[in-house]
Amino acid sequence: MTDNGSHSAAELLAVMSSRSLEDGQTVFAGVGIPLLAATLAQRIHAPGLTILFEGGVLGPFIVPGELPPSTNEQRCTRQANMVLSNTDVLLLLQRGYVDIGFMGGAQIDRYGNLNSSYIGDAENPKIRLPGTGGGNDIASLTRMIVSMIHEKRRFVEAVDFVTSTGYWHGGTSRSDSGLTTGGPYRVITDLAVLGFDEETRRMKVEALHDGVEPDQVQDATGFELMFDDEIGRTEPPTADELAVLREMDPDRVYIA
Amino acid sequence: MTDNGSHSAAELLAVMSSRSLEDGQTVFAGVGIPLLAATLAQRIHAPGLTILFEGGVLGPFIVPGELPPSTNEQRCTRQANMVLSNTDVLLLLQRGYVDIGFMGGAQIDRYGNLNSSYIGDAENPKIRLPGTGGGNDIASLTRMIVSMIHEKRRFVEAVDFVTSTGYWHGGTSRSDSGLTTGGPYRVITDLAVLGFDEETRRMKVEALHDGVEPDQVQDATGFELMFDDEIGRTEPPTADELAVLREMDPDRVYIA
Amino acid sequence: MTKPYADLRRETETRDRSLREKVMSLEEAAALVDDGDHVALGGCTLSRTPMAMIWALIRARKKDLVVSRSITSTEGDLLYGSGASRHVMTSWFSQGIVWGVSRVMRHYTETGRAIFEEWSHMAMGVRYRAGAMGVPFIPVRSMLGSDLTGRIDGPKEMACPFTGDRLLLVPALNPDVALIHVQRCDAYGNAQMDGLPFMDADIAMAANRVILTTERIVSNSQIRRAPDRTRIPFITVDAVVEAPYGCAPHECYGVYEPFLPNLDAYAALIGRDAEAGVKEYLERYVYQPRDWVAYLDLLGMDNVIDAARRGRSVYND
Amino acid sequence: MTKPYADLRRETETRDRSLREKVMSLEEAAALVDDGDHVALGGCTLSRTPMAMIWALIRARKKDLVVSRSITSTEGDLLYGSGASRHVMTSWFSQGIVWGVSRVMRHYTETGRAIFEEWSHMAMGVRYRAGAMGVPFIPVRSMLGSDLTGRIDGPKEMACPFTGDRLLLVPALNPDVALIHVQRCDAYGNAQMDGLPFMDADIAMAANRVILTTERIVSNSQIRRAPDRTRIPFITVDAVVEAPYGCAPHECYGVYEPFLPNLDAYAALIGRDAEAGVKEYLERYVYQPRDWVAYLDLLGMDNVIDAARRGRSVYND
Repeated sequence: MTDNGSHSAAELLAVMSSRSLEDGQTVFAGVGIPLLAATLAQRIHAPGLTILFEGGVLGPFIVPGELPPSTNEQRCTRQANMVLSNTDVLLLLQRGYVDIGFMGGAQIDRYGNLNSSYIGDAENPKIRLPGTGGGNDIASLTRMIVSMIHEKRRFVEAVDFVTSTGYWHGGTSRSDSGLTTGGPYRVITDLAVLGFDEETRRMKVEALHDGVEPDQVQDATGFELMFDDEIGRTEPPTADELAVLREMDPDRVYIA
Repeated sequence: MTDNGSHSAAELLAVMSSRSLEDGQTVFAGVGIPLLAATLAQRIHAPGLTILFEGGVLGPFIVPGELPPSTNEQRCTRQANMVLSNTDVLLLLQRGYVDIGFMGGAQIDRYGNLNSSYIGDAENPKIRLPGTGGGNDIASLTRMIVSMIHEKRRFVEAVDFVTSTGYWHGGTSRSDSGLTTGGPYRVITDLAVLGFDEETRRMKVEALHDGVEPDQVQDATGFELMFDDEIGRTEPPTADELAVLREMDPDRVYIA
Repeated sequence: MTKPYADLRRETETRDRSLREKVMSLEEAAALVDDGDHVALGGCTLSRTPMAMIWALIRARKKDLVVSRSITSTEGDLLYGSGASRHVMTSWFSQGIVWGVSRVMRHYTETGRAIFEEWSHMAMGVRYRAGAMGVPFIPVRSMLGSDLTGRIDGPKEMACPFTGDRLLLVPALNPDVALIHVQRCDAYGNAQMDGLPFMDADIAMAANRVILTTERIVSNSQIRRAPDRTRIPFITVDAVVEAPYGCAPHECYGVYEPFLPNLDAYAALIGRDAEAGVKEYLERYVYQPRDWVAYLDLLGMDNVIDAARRGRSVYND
Repeated sequence: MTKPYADLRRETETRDRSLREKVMSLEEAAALVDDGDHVALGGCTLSRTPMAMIWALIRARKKDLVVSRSITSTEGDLLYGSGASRHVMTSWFSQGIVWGVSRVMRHYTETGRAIFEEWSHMAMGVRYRAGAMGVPFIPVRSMLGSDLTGRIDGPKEMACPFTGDRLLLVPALNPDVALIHVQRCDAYGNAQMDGLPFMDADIAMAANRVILTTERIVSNSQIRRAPDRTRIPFITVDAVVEAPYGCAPHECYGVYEPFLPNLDAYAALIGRDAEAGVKEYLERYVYQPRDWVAYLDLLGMDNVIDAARRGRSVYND
């Protein structure tokens, strides 16, 4: 992993993801970077943020040093406001109570379609991946933030399999398919913060991290990126942000 | 009300209804005669009978002298095995967990259609009745036992309004309408026990109560009844049965 | 009747769903309800009726509300009689089995001055559930063949594309406001109910605003000690009002049973003259009292004590 | 895939749904499962997995089971490796985030010897819920546009007759058998679960037979003192088996957390050689032990004590 100075790539992803969250939002988060990002946001600038776990947890309070190993185990329910069935927590997405869902994936394409099912041909795959889980539901029903390491083998011309629909074939094709709400909101990598063009729905670079040049991002991407006329620069992680992350994950299970 | 000797008409209905229940069945019962009938069956011949209340109660144990005033109040939950939402208890009918539902109504016709909505024209009714409640769901989704006082104004040529579909227009019309399960099973009155012809689905007399003659039943009915070639005779309520009823309802709220 | 999905999503998105204190008075909560709103009521018949909030809406002279509920009892009479609603959507409408058919409901509907839109009980529940799930309909196998479907707005028959079965698609209900009374909740609106759940969880999730009245407000940390008992999450709630005996003269599971003397007196009053009776009751019990406690005082200390003694008896076993 | 309604109703009608004792051994309960059955598993990932019953089915040499679950962890590996199932229907299949993708799942699916039928997590839940409600489908607004719908049997797109929205109708799942592990139930099968509910209540209602394993069997009168805590009613249950630590090495809320040393050792074993590894694990932990307690003995007293200490800590606050 890239290490921009005094922090790891994982820490950079967590910090940049957390800054994409706003106070008062309700956020669907998995364990790892998403949960760290959401917890960091609660501590720094979004005290009224509500976290949801796919295992059926609404409004947990994460205890530093006791990060849950998955979102479906009892450790997730610590001091939660409510536990409910997986079905019902996922239906909150469909009903519209969720503002942001965090996602990952093995591959992403220019329209934000994600693959977490098959590497190679689905009929005869090179690798059978673990599958969608609630990922497809998040991608279908709310705005998603994708958090990924920026590599050419991950940012591909065409995903081998559309597990989670982004802007599909671009333009209005997503809403034409029946997915009339949500869609990819941001892609946050260790190189840049990316968004999607309003019209074509192609991925575009919004801001570069400290010390990263545009070519470096394009070189790490398997398709042609759009660049804003004036490309922003993200502020590097602050000491406060890094301190919170390291307090949350003292054993560096996720932030190494 | 008719009083056949040493018991009231209500007691007769409760006893005859209880005898239509079999051990092991799951029964949807309202307060009043249905609940008395089900409780009586549990005490006399069907200890494994399960009672359901529309308010959301599964397997209550009714305490003598503490009959609940409706099926939607806390008294119904006394020592119940489970309480659940109204929606979920009614969905048990649709899923198929219920064997028998008890019903009443202001009017019934030859095909077992029931009216509990309007007397007169629905557009301009003489009487607006309280409505279906779960009655339509019971009639639509399981076998029903109707328990009514036998009067010409109740047993009518055509109900003013089909609140709860019985065999609809007779023949296969019920299942043609989409109601492929259940249907009227028995009508129990203070004069007789009635069923429905297998083919035409017309109401027919199966057995007469003690001291009742066929003409008396036909005279109390606003449409032409079918009679079995050999009409049975019901056994009068036993002292045991009446004793249980009077223990359950010592103030004679329902059995007067 | 089915709200377009884009509207449902936009309305929900613009709500403040954050963890924040929402405690207010009955009067302040009443201001969250607009004339003409579809107001769904929690509870069923005489149980967990959000009476204090209905009382507050009538006092605030709300008009043209469409009111929906699982089963409707005397609160429906008061809504008709006060003019707060001329349209009740429910499966059964009467004071209760022991008092017989509602004279007030009969009076207003038979004279064409109010609508009682009748759905089967299960269909009402499935409509709220569809609303809670964010789908425009759910199929049911009920109401087919009956005359009910001809007098209501919405259901559509369909042949199942999987099985060929004839089904009735019942449209989702997404009420503008839900009024729900609970035994306890915190200041953020996390509610934990005991006993019969009725349709309340689905109604809260389906609605666009939720007003909770509660016997008492407990700490958030008490809620968080038993998160598996929370039935309504704070993200759905817009107002929390502490209203002790907030269902009176109806019941609240484990806290009080119905106030029978009041219900008997009401039945006698409307039995003499439905319209004059309900208006007299409204004047005396709804408009005149200074506040909710003054209303309870009218019900009488002996009745409060008796209803509470019977109410908590469910926990004596 | 959708069971015809007439079959569903007939199968349910012929079940003995009366209040009767159903306590039996794991071996007796295993006899209620037929080769080829669709078996739905309660819990999710490492939580409340009905491991003891799965263990008993593998020991009973069941074959060709179609297994469905919310999210599948190591129990899926054991079902593939033993040949008990070659078809798992789930939304995510891997030991767990910290151990990465399942080598066993990869091995069996990539060589075409087993099927992993992938549905979205919400769609799995809605399918069970439709089954529980007795309807042939429920619409969802998910999975549209994706390649998932092309590789599974069943969903159909449709234009909503109310709103015109494009919807995906997901067909009901009515499993032949549900295996569900709970903290406590009575001898009749009234189950009260604590903590995360997962999809268990819907699965139990949807299935045609239910086998409950339980940490302990409590009296029916204990259940009846808190009927609002019952989540699975006895009318749906066919067998009750007391199996302490019945989810080991997975967790049971409030009773024990996962047995991490066993899970780490398992991951290392299959990391070396997926097929040989899972077969070695099966031999040692499933086939050889005399009984379930002998299996726990293999997991080790120190691990039992440690998992239980961590497990009950949720109630220390």
